[in-house]
Amino acid sequence: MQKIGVFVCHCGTNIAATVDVKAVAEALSHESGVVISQDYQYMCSEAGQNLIKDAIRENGLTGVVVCSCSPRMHENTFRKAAAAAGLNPYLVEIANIREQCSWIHKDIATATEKAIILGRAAIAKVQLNTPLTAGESPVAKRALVIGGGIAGIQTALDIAEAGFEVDIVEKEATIGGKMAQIDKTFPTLDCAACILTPKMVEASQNEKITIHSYSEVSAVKGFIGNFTATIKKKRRFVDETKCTGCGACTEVCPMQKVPNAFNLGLNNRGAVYIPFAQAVPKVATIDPNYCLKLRKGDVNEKVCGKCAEACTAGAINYHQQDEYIEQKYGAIVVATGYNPIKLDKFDEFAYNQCADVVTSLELERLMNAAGPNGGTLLRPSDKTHPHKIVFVQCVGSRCDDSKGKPYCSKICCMYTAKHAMLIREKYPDTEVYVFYIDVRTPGKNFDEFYRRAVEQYNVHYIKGMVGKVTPKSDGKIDVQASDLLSNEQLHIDADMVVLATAIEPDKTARPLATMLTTQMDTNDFFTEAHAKLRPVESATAGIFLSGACQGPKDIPETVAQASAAASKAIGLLVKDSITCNPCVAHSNELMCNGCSACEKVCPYGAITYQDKEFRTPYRTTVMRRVASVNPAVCQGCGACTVACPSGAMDLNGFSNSQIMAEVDAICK
Amino acid sequence: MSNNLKEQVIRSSGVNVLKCMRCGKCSGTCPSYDEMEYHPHQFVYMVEKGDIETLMNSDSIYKCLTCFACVDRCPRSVEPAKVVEAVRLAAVRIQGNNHLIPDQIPEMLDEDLPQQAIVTAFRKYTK
Amino acid sequence: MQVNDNKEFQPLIVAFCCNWCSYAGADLSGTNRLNYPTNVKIIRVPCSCRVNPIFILRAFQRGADGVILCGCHPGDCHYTSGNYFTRRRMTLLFSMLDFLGIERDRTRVEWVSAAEGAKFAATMNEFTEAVKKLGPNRRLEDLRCRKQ
Amino acid sequence: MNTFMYYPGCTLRTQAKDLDAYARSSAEALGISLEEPENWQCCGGAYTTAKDEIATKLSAVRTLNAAKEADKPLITVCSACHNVIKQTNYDISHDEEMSAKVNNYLQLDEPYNGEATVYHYLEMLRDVVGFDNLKKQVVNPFKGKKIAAYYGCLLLRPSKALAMDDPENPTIIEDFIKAIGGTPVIYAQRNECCGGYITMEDKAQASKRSAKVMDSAQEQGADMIITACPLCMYNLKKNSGSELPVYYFTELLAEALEVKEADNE
Repeated sequence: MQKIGVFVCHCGTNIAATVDVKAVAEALSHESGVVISQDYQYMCSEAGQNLIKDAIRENGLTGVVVCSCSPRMHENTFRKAAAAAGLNPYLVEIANIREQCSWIHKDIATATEKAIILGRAAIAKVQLNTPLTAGESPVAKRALVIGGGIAGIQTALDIAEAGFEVDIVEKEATIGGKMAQIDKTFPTLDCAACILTPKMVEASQNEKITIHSYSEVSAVKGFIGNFTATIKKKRRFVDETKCTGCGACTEVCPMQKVPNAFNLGLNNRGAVYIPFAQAVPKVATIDPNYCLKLRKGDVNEKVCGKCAEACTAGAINYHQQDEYIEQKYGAIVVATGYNPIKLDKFDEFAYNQCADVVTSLELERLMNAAGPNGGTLLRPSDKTHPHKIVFVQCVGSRCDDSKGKPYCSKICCMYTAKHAMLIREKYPDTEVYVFYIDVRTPGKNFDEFYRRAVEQYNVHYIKGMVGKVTPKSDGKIDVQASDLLSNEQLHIDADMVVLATAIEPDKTARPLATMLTTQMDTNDFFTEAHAKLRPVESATAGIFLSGACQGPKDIPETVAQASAAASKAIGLLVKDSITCNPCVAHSNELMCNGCSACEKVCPYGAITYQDKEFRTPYRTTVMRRVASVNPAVCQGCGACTVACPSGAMDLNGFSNSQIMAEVDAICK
Repeated sequence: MSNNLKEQVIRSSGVNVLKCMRCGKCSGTCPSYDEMEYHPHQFVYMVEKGDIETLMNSDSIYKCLTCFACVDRCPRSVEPAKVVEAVRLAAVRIQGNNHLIPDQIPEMLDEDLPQQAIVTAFRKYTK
Repeated sequence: MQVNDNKEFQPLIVAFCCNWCSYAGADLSGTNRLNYPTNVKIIRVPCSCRVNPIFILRAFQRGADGVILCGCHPGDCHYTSGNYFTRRRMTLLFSMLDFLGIERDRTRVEWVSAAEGAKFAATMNEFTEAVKKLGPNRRLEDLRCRKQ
Repeated sequence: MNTFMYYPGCTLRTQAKDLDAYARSSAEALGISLEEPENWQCCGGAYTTAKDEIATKLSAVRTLNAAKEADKPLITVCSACHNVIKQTNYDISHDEEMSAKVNNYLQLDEPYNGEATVYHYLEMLRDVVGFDNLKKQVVNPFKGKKIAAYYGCLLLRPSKALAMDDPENPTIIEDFIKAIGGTPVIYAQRNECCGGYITMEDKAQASKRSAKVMDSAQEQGADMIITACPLCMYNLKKNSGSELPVYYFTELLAEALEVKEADNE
């Protein structure tokens, strides 16, 4: 005989305001098998959990139903409470009467009625629950970090510090990411390279860290603790182990007309290049799209070959092929970062028409001592010193979906204040205007920083938006904008215009999310497991999120999140084994006819067949081919259960009879 | 009264004025800005406040060129020109409130004036 | 059938939601307080491919007026390929229901991601309205199962 | 031979006869046959965006329906007609309520819901004839001529409905100029309004606007400016105070194809 306890949570007023919780508890107390039905203000609180534990012990409950918030929220809490009181944790079911009832309905009568039905469904299901025991699976003691910007570097350093092996996979020729391109950082104005490059060196020298630069993750299989990733090391036509980074090859390369990607195309580099002086690894790479020899198609032809002649280390290898490495990992950290959006939809700002209209990241390079102008701010068009600069905020941010990104890119207000300040500091004869919609500066010392730009550096902040940018024949740029506070339309004769361009996740993030079976939001930012309580974990176990791949972030936030992701990964890697999900498929051998339908749909290869001896009713034995599921590999999707023509496959925790019982309870 | 007018303007324009984030880009791009007493962003805001009559009595409604620069450039697709048009219609639909009458035409004519200008002006200024 | 004071027909709708995308999407529409009718009752399944066509027939047999099945967007399945199975299976089931003369609008498959709370609510509102228009499911309901 | 429905519009029958005549003679030379719908009416000159304005949309729908019934794409030359007809077509296929009301008025044999395809003459040159192909047929190229394309507002916006070219960085007229052998001049005001019908209300404003356009083109060294709109032509010529010559694009086309004199006696 079943003895079921029902516990209805008020969740303060979150549930109790729209659902009559007393009535729910009362109604459910009459369901068959229910021996106790109670309500309480906060079931998830210690007192609430004790209520459940006591009820289990006192009434010898065989099943527990908690009517509360989503099981995604507190299913584990209540399972643990049940286990503590000696009840198998898988004999607990949750009826979601908050997210899927009280929060979406307004009428108390109908909401209460629905809550009762959801409770009934959970009771019907729990009656068929069976005690389950979770198995264990080993954890590979190695982490994979995808992306080698400041987020990936910090995560890798922290994991290595804890004593675990880490591999960084970076798609560019060097690690460092966007921070390496930035000139100064807010709100302290210290030099980005000065604080980043020591970390890059530290990462390269740490014996626990392996850096795969110019590489991509091409496949990921497996599950938490037991991932297998394939890393494609793209051919760079240079033997990394031989190259000393002397740069002799870059000097002799006759093809010097390649847009320098590191400087965002603001100047040119050779076909063989080292992205920047402090690159890690400091190894040359040949761009096959520009290299005179490789472009030909046949490397044996006698063309150029100057770099190979110049290389005393013999590192140049025109015959190099892509290399694939397979490695096992216990945890994966995603740190794929961001990019400024393309400005093709914003030609009213003349970005594509006028060289002196630049993005903020381009301005970083223009002002950087290692940039195209050696740190002197000059107009890209005629290399003259600009005397009037206009900044436009929110370009592509806070837009309708058809125009741009719906979110605030978060970092632009601060870096624009930084740019304005740096320019006024270095070139006091330059006037700086900033057009803003709102100035958003939440953060420690952030608003003070922006106020300094206004009060100390006399930057002209104008509330309004630029409507049209017109390059003129005299080299000036007419900026037509509205000044909302003085209610007038302005025309500013500027020398340069800087667009605070919205940022978006890197393009590689979407296919990576598919590969890792993690979720993304509609803007292609990775979704965290819980917006508040689990900000650095993805909903897929064993995959962690670091930096701007999860949402726009500045450097301090990125570093904080990178370390948080590392600590979560370390928490996993220190375990020798992890508890598996016991809600896996199993085959009833007496019913199985060995048809292989289940094996064909299993995405994990968890199903194998064996020949087994069975006794027949005629006192003879027969050999039959039957399916068996490897519980450590099965992830519990249930595809096989539906494919099975004889109904032999079933899924623990979501069995055919359990789901059918829920259907019946709802439809009654 | 003004509530009815607001409803009418919103329905007739098909614009959701609440989408506006008050950036002022419409007014920043408007070629008729200097001729207008109330500017595109003010149209949107004043319609939201329900202050329609002020707009109806202003000459600004006859200054909009319907060039759709504000419509295309608005970051939030608010479409201010459609609001201006709805307010203008509310004004000229009032009996005897036509902004242009046929008797005025002969003195405006010159030998090159295209018919298109006359047709368009009638469509914009009269009912 | 639900008790209702005004006599408007209130359909009973069963929604199967996969744990990773659609159930989370449903939670999100709750977190954002986006309303949809109480007619919709959600059953959580690990993946949309766990839904056996029999479950849907069972719901109709027991008096459901509409059944909707929600999963991750194609390509985004937590289990890599489960929703592709769903799509094929449901195509088959729906053509069978079609053959039986069951209105096409009583059943539906929708892809709702964990980020699409608004889409979930909008889908449920729209689906409930569509089923309301069709009226009660009489053809598949087994009257012997009806609780008096 | 490609046959299209051709809608001239009111002004092409009166003040802008040139625009029409050159369009016809050039089309013939390019192997395009233009067929005028019977009893067409003036489009109204300006599209009324208001949802509760149904009557003002009817004449455009009649024209569109004629194209639908003839099962031929509809071609317009005048920018204003083009704007009105394309916006009408867009709205009627996207706004059910409007479509219901319009059809209720018109009581056509079969309701019209945006089935017709509308091309601007320039789109026809780009998408049907092809600029490469046009280039081959040019007899009399505009070698060395610096020509400024003037789009104005009506050809490009609202871009959602017009969908002719990138509204901020259009290339269609520039490509046309290249095809007839000229050198296109890019200038900032090419997609800003000339003042349009405001010439009836406020001459000073029209002057200001059109002068701005002309100055911008002249600043970039244009020898001439071309347009597709009679009202732009009027404003730029009469109100701008500039001496820069303004032509219809069809005139240059006819000249390039050497069919100018034949049809324009």
